[in-house]
Amino acid sequence: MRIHRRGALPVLTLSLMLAAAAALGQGNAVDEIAKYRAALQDGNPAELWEARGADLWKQKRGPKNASLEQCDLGLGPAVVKGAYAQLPRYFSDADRVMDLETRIVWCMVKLQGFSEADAVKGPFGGPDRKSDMEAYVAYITSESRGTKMNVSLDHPKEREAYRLGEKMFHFRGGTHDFACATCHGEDAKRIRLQDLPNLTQTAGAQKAYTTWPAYRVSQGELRSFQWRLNDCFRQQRFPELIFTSDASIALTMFLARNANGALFDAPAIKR
Amino acid sequence: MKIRATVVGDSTEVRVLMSHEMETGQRKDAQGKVIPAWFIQNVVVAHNGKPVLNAQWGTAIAKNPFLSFKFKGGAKGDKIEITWVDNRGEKRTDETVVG
Amino acid sequence: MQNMRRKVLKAGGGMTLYALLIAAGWLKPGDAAAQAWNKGAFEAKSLDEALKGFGAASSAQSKDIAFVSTPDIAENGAVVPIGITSSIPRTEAIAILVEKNPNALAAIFEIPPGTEPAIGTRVKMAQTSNVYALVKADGRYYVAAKEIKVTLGGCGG
Amino acid sequence: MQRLHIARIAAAGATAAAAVLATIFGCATGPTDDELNAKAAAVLRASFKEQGQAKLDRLTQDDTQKTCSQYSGSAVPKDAAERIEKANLASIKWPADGKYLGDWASGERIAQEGRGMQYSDDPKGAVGANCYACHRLSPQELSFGTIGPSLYQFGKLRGYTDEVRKYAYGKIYNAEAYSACTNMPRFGHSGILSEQQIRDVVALLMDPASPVNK
Repeated sequence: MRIHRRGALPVLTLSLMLAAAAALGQGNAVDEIAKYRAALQDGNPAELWEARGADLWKQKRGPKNASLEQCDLGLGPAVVKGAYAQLPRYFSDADRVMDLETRIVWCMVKLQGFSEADAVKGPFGGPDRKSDMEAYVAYITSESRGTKMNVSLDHPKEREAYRLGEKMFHFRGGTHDFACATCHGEDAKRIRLQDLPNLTQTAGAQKAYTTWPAYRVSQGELRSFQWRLNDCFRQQRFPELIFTSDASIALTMFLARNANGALFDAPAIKR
Repeated sequence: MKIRATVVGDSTEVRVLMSHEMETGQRKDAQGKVIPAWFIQNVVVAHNGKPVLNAQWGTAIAKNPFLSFKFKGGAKGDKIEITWVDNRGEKRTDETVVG
Repeated sequence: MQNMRRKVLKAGGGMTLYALLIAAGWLKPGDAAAQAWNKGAFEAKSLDEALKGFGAASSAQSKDIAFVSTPDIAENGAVVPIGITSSIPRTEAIAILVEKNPNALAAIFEIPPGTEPAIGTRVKMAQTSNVYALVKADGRYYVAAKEIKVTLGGCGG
Repeated sequence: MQRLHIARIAAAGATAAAAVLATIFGCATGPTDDELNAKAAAVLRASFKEQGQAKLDRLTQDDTQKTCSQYSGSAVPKDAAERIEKANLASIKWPADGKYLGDWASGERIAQEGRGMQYSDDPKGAVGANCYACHRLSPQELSFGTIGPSLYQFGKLRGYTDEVRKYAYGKIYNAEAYSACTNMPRFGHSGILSEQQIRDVVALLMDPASPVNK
């Protein structure tokens, strides 16, 4: 069986769609794909990551043989519930704005004694390796399901991150002159058959941001928001976005804040 | 495994997610080498020790498999035990109680 | 692979489903089948071979088998939800076959008395294909089919 | 909180609005728009690492990219638009033999191909234009995007003239020459497609035998 890998736009698509065209108009195709997505909601393998992450969170690990349970995700030590809905945020102990992954790395260093280099290793899972980070992310984010997005811009560094993130969102570069805004700056656009959320508007940002992380059926992996940004830039023909880099945090701040007011509803399941 | 068993009317609904690669044996890695098949072949679901479903799977079951079905009877607190065996002979059993 | 696909296509397109199923078999019954895996049927390269692997005598199309929560189009062939229910009395087993997969047989579910003849799972589909639900009930065989179209989109990921 | 909420709305709006805000409040609101642009570019540069064929120079903007980033989400001022279009038009390398039409079937393959120039792509592998990601072309292909306009019956509607062929070639070579700050990549200018590949895509649009014109 051929399972298509990322990057390949298979020629197969044409013949398949030719077959589909015979029986269905495009409107029907879109309706049917909506049914497909609905059918997937019934059992989301992201739960497997959530369960693994919850176990890992409590495990004593690292040079200090400590668990991450005392990690302060912004609502105080050991508070996990609802924490993700207020991230990214300014942390005074680090004197900087952090997103979830950056904060987990911080806690792995401070509480468990890992080196920073070890803590950022293997951020994304693949065919032969499971990512502990994605398991942590699945668990922590699942504890904000149903919580209203409430990202603050009270601190000057939070405001700066937001405004830098907005600038980066519109930054055109690479061989193709693409910016995030190229695909995500207008309403009701599609790439191939995929709907593109307009991330500059509240409704689009809310719908998109509250459904990441997600189990991607095309990859059989749970994907974090850091991964989402990383892979968007790959397709933008940019170099590789560094995990937990300042740009990744600023962009996350821009998008998370734009989603304020919506109920967080992830980990989700997507194509 | 992530198992959910709930009483619905006079039946018990069982929904389970399993963590498994379900490699088809048809794919190639980056170096062009065929990735060997690795998949769950048998699944047995037991309710208080009595089999309520017995499945044989091929390579076409999707990665991180999902299974749902219902059986008559069952009550809160009953034990549901699920075992899978894959083509490498690896075996995993998890259990839960009906909620 | 290409060759094999053509062969499958020919078998699927050239013969009626009923003819395909004539002389096609079902898995060997055996109550101690807990760990049995029907190698012949699962490794068969085509639909008719897979059906022969079962060793059934005959089967008939049935309106009493339904696909539920099964979309007409799959956005991604790597995960295609399939739900099958049978209202045929004394249903003993349900099998799922995907005609154009390299190995047509995807799964066999044995249904002991007391278990409802209704299962849900997810299969991989290599391409747009007919999917067959094969039911064994009271020693006889019944079948229903549904075409599921497989699309790919976006940037190819 | 209310005050900050208002500030957020302003920041989330067009870049021009942010610039106005910065002007009104001056230093009180922090960096100016130019300072913010410069800082964003610097932070970006420090936040990426080269991978495969994608080196860090891809983050170095030319005037077109820089200007279009500045006006992204708002209208481009007329003088800036004219400057961009003029410079990009001058950069177009026209085929020496004056022939714009290649093989439409090859053009269809290029239009379908999504790979090329990503760090995950084999640098020696196929490079396509992925036209269907954004445009409707051949009616048989239902999986098309809508970021760009439909190009179905492109030649049939405009006429199979040398002038339209030349326009199609130039537009694919460097779309910024015709429409400043378009979303469309500059396929020839940026070295994504070869001269022959562009001709083949022109044929997909302009050959009367192409499915696009059926």
